Order: sequence, then structure tokens, then C-alpha cells
Amino acid sequence: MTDQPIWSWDATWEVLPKLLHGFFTATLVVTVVSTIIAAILGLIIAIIRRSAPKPIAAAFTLIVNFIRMTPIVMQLLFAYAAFTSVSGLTIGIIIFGIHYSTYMAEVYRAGIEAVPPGQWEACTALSMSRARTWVGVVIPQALRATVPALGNYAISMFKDTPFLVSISVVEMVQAGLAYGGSHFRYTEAITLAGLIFLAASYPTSLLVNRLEKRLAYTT
Amino acid sequence: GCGSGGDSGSNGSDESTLAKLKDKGTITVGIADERPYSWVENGEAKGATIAMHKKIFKKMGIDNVKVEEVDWNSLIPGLNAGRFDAISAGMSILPDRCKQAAFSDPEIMYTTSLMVKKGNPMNLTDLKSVKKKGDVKLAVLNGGIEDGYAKKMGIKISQTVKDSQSGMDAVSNGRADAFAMTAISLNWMAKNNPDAGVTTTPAFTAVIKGVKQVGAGSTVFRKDDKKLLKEYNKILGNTITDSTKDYLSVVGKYGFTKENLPPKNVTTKKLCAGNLKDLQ
Amino acid sequence: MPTQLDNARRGEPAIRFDGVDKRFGDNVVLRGLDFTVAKGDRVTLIGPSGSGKTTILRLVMTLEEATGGYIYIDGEPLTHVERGGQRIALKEKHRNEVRKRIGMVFQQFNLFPNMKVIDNIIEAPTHVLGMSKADAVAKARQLLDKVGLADKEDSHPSQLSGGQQQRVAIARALAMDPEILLLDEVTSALDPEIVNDVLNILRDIADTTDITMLIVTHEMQFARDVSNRVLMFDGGRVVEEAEPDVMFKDPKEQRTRDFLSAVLRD
Amino acid sequence: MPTQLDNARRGEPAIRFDGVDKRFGDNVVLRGLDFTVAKGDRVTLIGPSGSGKTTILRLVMTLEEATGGYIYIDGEPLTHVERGGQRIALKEKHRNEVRKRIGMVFQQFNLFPNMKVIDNIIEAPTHVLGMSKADAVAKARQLLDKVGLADKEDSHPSQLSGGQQQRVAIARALAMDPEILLLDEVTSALDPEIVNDVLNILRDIADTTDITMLIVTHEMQFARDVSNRVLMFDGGRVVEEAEPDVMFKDPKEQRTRDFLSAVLRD
Amino acid sequence: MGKYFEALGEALPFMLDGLLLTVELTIGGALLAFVIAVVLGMGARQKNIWVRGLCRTVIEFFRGTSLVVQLFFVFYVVPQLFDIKLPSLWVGIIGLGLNYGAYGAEVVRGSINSVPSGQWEATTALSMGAWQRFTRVIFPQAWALMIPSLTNLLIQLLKGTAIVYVILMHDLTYETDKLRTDTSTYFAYAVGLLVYFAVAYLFTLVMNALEVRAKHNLGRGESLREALSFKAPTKETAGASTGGGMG
Ligand SMILES: Nc1ncnc2c1ncn2[C@@H]1O[C@H](COP(=O)(O)OP(=O)(O)OP(=O)(O)O)[C@@H](O)[C@H]1O
Ligand SMILES: Nc1ncnc2c1ncn2[C@@H]1O[C@H](COP(=O)(O)OP(=O)(O)OP(=O)(O)O)[C@@H](O)[C@H]1O
Ligand SMILES: [Mg+2]
Ligand SMILES: [Mg+2]
Repeated sequence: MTDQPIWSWDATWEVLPKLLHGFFTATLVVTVVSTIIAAILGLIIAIIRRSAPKPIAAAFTLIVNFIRMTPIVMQLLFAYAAFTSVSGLTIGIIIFGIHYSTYMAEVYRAGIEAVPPGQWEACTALSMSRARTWVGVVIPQALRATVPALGNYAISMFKDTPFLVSISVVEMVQAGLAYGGSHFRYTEAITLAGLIFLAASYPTSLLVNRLEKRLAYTT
Repeated sequence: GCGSGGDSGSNGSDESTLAKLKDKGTITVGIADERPYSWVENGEAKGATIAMHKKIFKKMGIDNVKVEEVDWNSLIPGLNAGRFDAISAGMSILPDRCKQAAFSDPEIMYTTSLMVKKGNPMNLTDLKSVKKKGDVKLAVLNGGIEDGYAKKMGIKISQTVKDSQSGMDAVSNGRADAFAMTAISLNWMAKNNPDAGVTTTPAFTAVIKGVKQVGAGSTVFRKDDKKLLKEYNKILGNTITDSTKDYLSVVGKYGFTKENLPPKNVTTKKLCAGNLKDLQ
Repeated sequence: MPTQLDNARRGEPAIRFDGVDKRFGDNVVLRGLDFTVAKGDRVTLIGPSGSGKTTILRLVMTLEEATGGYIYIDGEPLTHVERGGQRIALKEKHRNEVRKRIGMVFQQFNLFPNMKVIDNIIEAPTHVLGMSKADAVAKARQLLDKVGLADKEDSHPSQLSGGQQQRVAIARALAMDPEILLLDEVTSALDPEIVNDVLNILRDIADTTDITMLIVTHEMQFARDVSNRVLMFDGGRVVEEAEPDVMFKDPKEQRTRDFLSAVLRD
Repeated sequence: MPTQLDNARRGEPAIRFDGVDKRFGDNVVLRGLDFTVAKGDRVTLIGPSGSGKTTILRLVMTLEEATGGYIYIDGEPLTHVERGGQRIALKEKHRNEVRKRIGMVFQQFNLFPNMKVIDNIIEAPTHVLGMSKADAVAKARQLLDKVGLADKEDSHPSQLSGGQQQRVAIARALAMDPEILLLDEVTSALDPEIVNDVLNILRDIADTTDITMLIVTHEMQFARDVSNRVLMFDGGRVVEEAEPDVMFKDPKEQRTRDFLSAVLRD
Repeated sequence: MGKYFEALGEALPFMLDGLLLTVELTIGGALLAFVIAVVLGMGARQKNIWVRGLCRTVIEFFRGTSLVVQLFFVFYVVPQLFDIKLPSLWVGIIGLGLNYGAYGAEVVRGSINSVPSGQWEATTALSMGAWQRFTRVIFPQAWALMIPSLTNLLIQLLKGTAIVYVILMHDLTYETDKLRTDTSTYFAYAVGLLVYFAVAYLFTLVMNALEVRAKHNLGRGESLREALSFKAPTKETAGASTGGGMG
């Protein structure tokens, strides 16, 4: 055992600003921007996979599966080594966006499949164009089913951000570990990081619940 | 590698740890793949501190040195949680750290160096020259000691890398102009990666506000294991750090030079007190 | 002013099936089907479940594609044309042009749940016909009035009863000013008491417009009231064809008699 | 040998509603409803959509809980009992005991899609009544025979037509040997031609057993054939109560007349 | 390049060890996570406010804090507070199980909720007990619904095992990282990516097989044997489209 108490308030106050700095400059930025990218890109992928010619859709599926089934750290490192003129933070945002878009695409696919065939048929019966059918009818209905999953993935993206350190972006957890490494005190940093995660992810899931209710068709 | 955590050591009295280790004839040390101090290659533990420890612990009647290779950030928590009995990674002796764990007598004097592109296009020599140049993209190790040096000297850090390999990659592919780290590590890497297109500057000791940043590293034990520490120090002083010849015979082949042998006036006590002026 | 095309169309039947085949995998549903529906006709299709009534409407609406033969709308080919003995598929653009003259009301309403009632109705007129929003809304209100739902324009479909939803669906189809209206068992998903409201609206439409109607229904009284011709289907063919009074009172074929006695049990 | 309890029950009505209230939120569906169904009676409930017919069946089946009043099955309280002026809820165990005497057939069949036809039928007899598997299977086969599906025991529900599924559902309910059978619009999800098959089976059951039946249906002919009493509901109350012939030919209340004329339009 | 393959050859036994550990952690973690998901998912739909509240808290806690933090806590902080010192593998499996179990709980809850209410009512009408209802009717149907989401979670779990380096374990990612020192970043991670893809693909195939079987048990789609054989798919059974049994 050490001479030190298990919990030190000095260390707490010393590490907290570092954590918050990491949180706001990396964790939050990446999570928010990448979620937006993933939400949009995922939808595009889902639409391509549903409406593109077979060989293109199949090739797309293979790529999407590859991205989805391999660890994000390795993808980060690969992109970081390949695009040396792009900053780590930008690479992080893009790779997180792409990686999670492959998950989102699955969610959208399910959402699109859940739109009853009768809706498509009604669009044909009204001579609506393909584009208008997607934009006016199918996507709005598919989105409703997608919101909870989007929230889930935002939260898990949030927790994947420590991987960013491998491309030299120090977010909250790594900032905490760095402090721990130089002071040999990890308990405060890790506990606080956990609490900040909780403080940020719980409101996110509440928000998602609210959004889900608002998207229900009745007003 | 070996999966499950070591079940060695304990939080009990210091008497029992040393006795137990002798009894068992095996000590488990934590390492973090820091070359050339300690690493595992093809299942075999290698490195300067490993070589030292094999020799010292054998003298203490502990024939086997088992290694547990972990992430750098898991070394201290692992030690204190009893997952291993000592840290064999040439850890720097710093005041904050001394509060958390017990450092042996100094084993390695640290000097700093910069890794730069082959040919040193920006003509960098030390951190001062980095500061003077102004627009140098400097990389440091996350949580490394150079991070603190650079910050105190007011140098802007362009990126913080996860490990030394990433630092070398950054210099090699142009993301960074220089990577500051301990000279021993950088030299070793530059030598073993001739294709990377990098070279190192001559070693220097960082100077902040006129004070030389003397740094030394040593083996780390739990605070409770006082007897273990005492006996270790005794044998360390007798067989390794007593003369340049003894020192280099053990660690020379890892790129260590006589500059790395700690002089007598540099003590763990002084380093832990943090008063570098005493050590100038 | 009637264009040349209009003149050419004059005298052509509204719908003509010419040797139409329809297979689903190995299941042959229609085989060499021929029949015509004249302009302004109200034709009811009856027949046992699975005989292909819905399939016929879906073929006209281009929700399915025939596997053989030709369908003409106002004399124009719908999806395929014969050229030099070859059956050539027509472009989506052409199909869409022809399709605009046809409206359909479904058994399950198929209103868009993400749009208010009024938006359901103006969606196609504004986006397909390019009508101005103001005009489309004015027309939609008139139609809602006609189906007795003037006060529901801002409701969501989920807030309406089945009968109300079906009335909105009828208004939606009419908003496109179709020349041909297809009705597929539009009352079978409704509560019995409500069925009459919907049927009365359809009777009213039949009385006040000259839209060609092709109807599938189990409501024999309605078929009798509205249609001027009844086709009995079975085994993918027209078994019997007659005026409603003749068909219901004195069917010629045994198959028709069996079917009617099962359905008209009350 | 009849037990004491059986003796006590003798003479008690099969179902008795005593001042039953049912509210969903602010929506009062039943208010102080009283009515009884004698043992062996076949009672049909009719009334407009939303009048609470389904709710009554669901209350008896304990799928809903009354918000006030008491329901007795064979004289035994179903979910609540009055003690010292207090309305006390009874334990789940008690409810389950009483529930075992009641069977229900649903509009949407609700067969278990993960079980074959035979397993659907023997599931409850083996696991709830503790019947041996061999006995349960023998009985199930007998029932399948009765509903004309002897050859379908190894099919999955999804491989059957709607009418076949509903016949299996009837067999499943009968396999529990219920004293009371609840039927909620069991034919409204079926194709018109198939409706008669199912109704004929129910007629047969009514003829050959003395199960008490409480029926909701829009098939007036069936109601006339099978039931010995018809209750007309509206606004959560019994508006009129009569024998079928009287009710359908000469209803006393205006409300009943309106309703019947809307429903019996064919 | 030849040099790289030589280094790969030397590192192969360690890569295999790492792969084995990754697979062990994935399977162990997944099994535990599944049990936890079912327990929490069921608990979160109970009427009893205490049971429900407890389950919700546990779910939100383990979903809300990251796995690194949880592992760090169990492995390093807990032994300092109490005299509990679990081996790494256990801590890894427990941590992964709790974390992914919390996510899985939402999947389980969602799929149970989407079993049509008519199925619940039918079980009541047949006087079935709670356990029988759940194990014999509701769960088998929910199971078919939840598999696709569980497959996603399994893949995430597989990738998530890389985090165990903080608790002293050398999984596939760790060994790939080491390979990088002797080869190059590109080479090492290309190998790593391919190995992960292969493993993930294998897991996905197994899960797909489970899904085919589960759907077949509900009378939808072909049997597993039919799906695996290469003969032409059989025609849909006549009458299957007419009934409205499953809303
Ligand atoms: N999409 C499809 N795929 C395969 N078979 C189909 C499809 N649509 C219809 N069928 C088959 O085509 C035949 C005719 O179906 P259709 O729906 O036209 O009959 P219907 O006369 O409308 O019957 P109902 O009175 O039950 O509505 C049936 O055997 C049906 O199973
Ligand atoms: N679970 C519920 N929640 C809220 N309201 C309900 C619920 N179930 C039924 N109701 C309401 O109770 C009233 C009676 O419904 P019920 O289904 O018993 O009518 P019904 O006579 O069976 O009608 P139908 O002929 O349409 O089946 C309706 O107003 C309905 O909206
Ligand atoms: Mg049809
Ligand atoms: Mg009802």
C-alpha cells in the first residue's frame, strides 16, 4: 500500500481541468460531428444498397462489412499513416463517422424495410417520382424507427474516443491516464472520467427518448 | 504472451514478500515494451533492465525473473494491486511518483535527444533550438517527461503520441519535425529502423530557467516492501553501479554509455525531494 | 381543345387486356386474359379468394408487371408494346405518363402516416402535377368536404377511425383527377356499421362523375347499385360476364352459383 | 363424484356481472353493468363498434381488470371480492384457478408461430393441466379431426390459410375442456368464402356440447342459428335483450333498429 | 516485404495466442452478456418499481461509463479496497459481459415488447404460468427478432476486447501492435484488419445460421439444412400469404 489515501482531493482538482479540456476539445467534438456524419452517410449507404444495381450494391456491402467488422483503432492508424497532410482530429472525426455509418446503415435498412409495402404502392399509384417517394414518404417513416439506435451509437462512439490517442489525439481518458502516468495516481482520473461519461451520456439517452416521443405521428 | 495476471506478491507485511520471493525462487516484474530497457521478443524477455535484474535477483537468491508485459499506464496500478512485484522499465524518479511507490537507487541517468528527419534539415540540436526556430512541429510522448519540459519552456507541442513507435512514424512521414524523448530509446530505435529515414541529435540535458533537468530512472517496488528494497539497493550498489566496467558489461550492449551511469551525488532521496538545484 | 392524341383515343376502351399472362414463380395466376372496360363503365370483379382480382388491379396500376400479353389504357400501351413480333418493355417515363390517369384506393388505405390529412391529399397534385400549393389546398378542401371530413384536415391519419382514413384515401385518389379509378375491397378493413358511409361516398362519385371504375368488392349490394357490368373470375379466367341484375339473380354457370351462394349467406 | 364446491356452484349462473365499471383513462366504457349468462347458455353480444363488446370478453378472460364492481364465474369471484364493504383484489393464483374453466378464441387467431399445430394444442393441457403427453396428443388428434384438419398436425401455423388457423385456434381452446367459451369476431379476419367453414364447426360444437358460450359477431345469421339470447349494447349499457328471432325481426328499441338496419344491409 | 513476412512468421505463434485470447474473451463475454441482457431486459419490464428501477440503473450505469474505466476499476481499484483479486481473464470476461450485457438488455427488452400482444393474451387465455409463457412462447419469438441486433453487438464486443491491454492481457490487437515494431504500420495493421475481418465474418455466419433456424422455427423461411445446401430454393407454401395470423 502507498502512504497516500485512496482518494486525494488535491489530485482531483488538479486533474479535473485536464479531463474537461480533453473532453471538450476531443471527446465531444468527435462524438457530435461524427454522429452527424454517421447519420447522413449511413442513410446514403442504405439507399445505395437498396436501389443501386446488384453488382454495385454487392461491392458496397463487402466494403461496408469490412469496415464494420474490423477494429476502429486499426482503421484510424491506417488512415493516419496514409493521409499525412490531414490532422489527427480530422482523421478521427472522419473515420469515426465512416465506421459508425456502417452501423447506422444497418439500422436504416431495418427502418426502410419496416415501411409497409403499401406505402411504396401508394406512391406508385399517385405517380410520385422515385426521389419524392424517398424524401417525402419513406425516409420520414424510416427515421422514426432509427432514433433510438442513433442515440445508442452516439453513446458508444463517445466511449470509443479513447482510441483516438493512437493517432495523437488526446481526449479525456488519455489525458487522465497521462496525468496518472506522471503522478502515479490513476484512481481520481479514472473515476472522474467515468463520472463525466455518465454525466454526458445519460442526458443523451434522455434526449433520445424525448426525440423518439416527439417523432411519433400524433401531436 | 502469458494471459492471466500474476498471483505473486501481496499487500501484506514486507517480511513476507521478500521471504516469499526467495522461497519461490521467482519474481515477477512488470514491463511495458520500452526498448532498449525491457521488452519481450518471441517470448523471451530482453533489455538493459532485465539484464540487470537477472543478475541482481540471482544474487538475492531469486533465480527466475518472470515478466508481465503490460500497457505503460498499467505499470503502477498493477504493482500496487499486487499483480507483480517490481517494475523493470527504467522509470524516472519524480517527486509525485515517490509518494505512490518506492524507487530503488538510481540506475540510469537520462539525457534527452531529438529524433529528426535524416540530414536534420531544420538543424535542430536541443529543445532550446526548437524554441528559437519557432515553427517546429514537435511531438512528445503522452505523459512523458519531455512533455513537461516543453511546456515549461513555452514550446508549442504539435502532437502527443501514444508510444515511441508512433513518434518515429510521425517524424518519418512528416507529421512532426522532431520527436523529443530519452536519448537511449531514440538511438536504439534509429539504429534498428534504418529504413525509417530518421536520425537523432546528440544527447543533451534540458535546461529550464537556468536549472539543468537532471533525471534518473530506477526500479520500482511497493512502498511496503522495505526489506526487499533495501536488499536490492545493497546488491545494486555492489555489483552494477559500483564501477563503469561492471555497469557497461551488463548494459553496454543496449547502447548505454558511461554517461548513463549515475554519479554518487545523485540520490533517490534528492530526486524525490524534487530540488534539482542540489544536483547541478 | 382536344389534341390529336385525344381524338385518336376517342372510341378506344379505357382499359383493354390483350392476352395477358401473369405468373408468380410457378404459380400461373392469369393465362391469356382478354377483357375490356369501356370509358365511363363501372365494372365489378367478383370471384373466390386467390382468383386474381387484386392482381388485375395491380397490373393496371403498374404495381405488378405482366409476364405476357399487352395492356392498353385509352388505346395506349401501358408497360409493353409489340414491335416486329417482339414484346418490348416501355420506359419508366412513359409508364409514369400513362399512370397519371389512373387512381387507386387500397384495402388498407395506405395513407402516409407522417403527413397530415391535407398534406396526404396535396402531396401528389403539387409534386406530380406541379399544381400550386394554394390551388391544391383549395381542391383538397373541396374533396374533404365531399367525403364529410372538412374538419379533419389537420389531423394525422393515426387519429382517424378506419372509415375516416378510407374516406381520406378516396379524396387523395380523386385529387389527381384520374380518368380511371381502381377500388380493391375498400371496405373490408372497416367496421360493419361504417361500411355504408364509405359506400355512399363512392355511390355519390359514381353518380356525379364519369370516371371509369374497376371495382373488387364483396359487398354485393354495392356492386348491384353502382356497376353496370360484373365479371366473375375463377382459375385466372373470366367465367361469366353479365349485368349485375342478371348475374346475381340468374347466373348461368354452376361455378358462379356456388360462389354466390357461399358469399350471399345472410 | 360431485364435490361440495360443485354442489355449491350448481344453480349459479356461469357468468355474472355485478355493477361492473371499466374505464380506460377518462374513457368510461362500461358503467355499472349487470348481466348474467346461465350455464349452457349461448349469448351473442351485438352493438356498434366501440360499445364495449370486446371489453366484456376481455374482462371475463382477465385480460383486462374491471375498475369497479364484481364478476362471478360459477358463483366464484373472478378478480375481486367484497369484504366488509371493501373491494379486495384476489391473488393471481386464485385468478388462474378460475381462468382454467374459461377458453377464448380471438379474431386474429393468435396461434403460437413457434409451435407446430399439434404442439399448439397440447401445450396448455400438458403444461397447465398436467395431462400426459400421450393423452394430450390423442385428444388433440380427436379435436383436429373434428375441425377437419387431421392431416395438418405437423404443419406450422404460417403454412395454413386463415380459416385453417382459426379452426386450429378453436381446437386449442377446446383442448382445455372449458366450461365457458368466449368468441370475439372469430370470422372477421377471414375470406368471405371461408367464413362458413368456421361457423359450421362452431354450430357443431354448440349442438354437441353444453359449453356456455359468449359470442361477439357480425354474422347475424350465425347469431340467429346458434344463440338463445342476444344482448344489444350501446354506450356501455345493455340497450335491449331478447331471443334472436325477436331481436332480429322485431326489436323494441330505436337504437337497435338503427343498428340492425345498418348491419343487415345485404 | 520479404523481411516483413519473415517477421510475421516469427510472430505467428504469438499472434495465434493473441487470437485465441481474443476469441476466448469474445465467446466468454458474449455468453455472460447474453445472460445479463436477458435478466436485465426482463427486469426492466417488470411492474414492480424497485426491480425495474434497479435494472434500469444497472443498465444506464454500465452503458454510461466506458469499458476502460470499468475494467480499470475492477482490476486495480477493487483489490486495493477489498481483498478480491480476480485473474485477468475473469475480469475481462466479467467487464465485457456487464458492459455489453447492458446494451443487450435494451435489445432483449425491445424484442420482447415487439412480440404481438395477441401472443401474451393467448397465453393468459390458456392459463399458462409466467415461466411457461416466457420460455415456451414469448422468448422463442423474441429470439428471432433480437438476433440481428445481437450479431451487431457481438461484432462490437469482438472489437471491444482489444481494450483488455489495460488489464495485462495480450490479445490480437496487442500482438498486432508488437508486430508493427518489427515490420511497418501498414503491414502490421493490414494483417490485423484481415484477421479481425475473418473472425468477425465467422461469428456472423454462425449468427446468421442461428437466425435462419429461429425464423424457420417460427414457420418463416427455409430450414437451416435447406439454407446451407445449394439446391434451388423451394417455393413458398401455398396459403402462406392468405392468413393474417402474425400481424
Ligand atoms: N406477390 C406475390 N407473390 C406470389 N404470389 C402472389 C403474389 N401476389 C399474389 N399472388 C398469388 O396470386 C394469386 C391471386 O392473388 P390475388 O391477390 O390477385 O387474388 P384475389 O382474387 O385478389 O384474392 P382475394 O379475394 O383473397 O383478395 C394467389 O394465388 C396469390 O397467392
Ligand atoms: N386498451 C385500451 N386502451 C384504451 N382504450 C381502450 C382500450 N381497449 C378498448 N378501449 C376503448 O374502449 C371502448 C370499447 O372498445 P371495445 O373494443 O370493447 O369495443 P367493441 O364493442 O369490441 O368494438 P368493435 O366492434 O369495434 O370490436 C372503445 O372506445 C375503445 O377505444
Ligand atoms: Mg384481393
Ligand atoms: Mg371488438
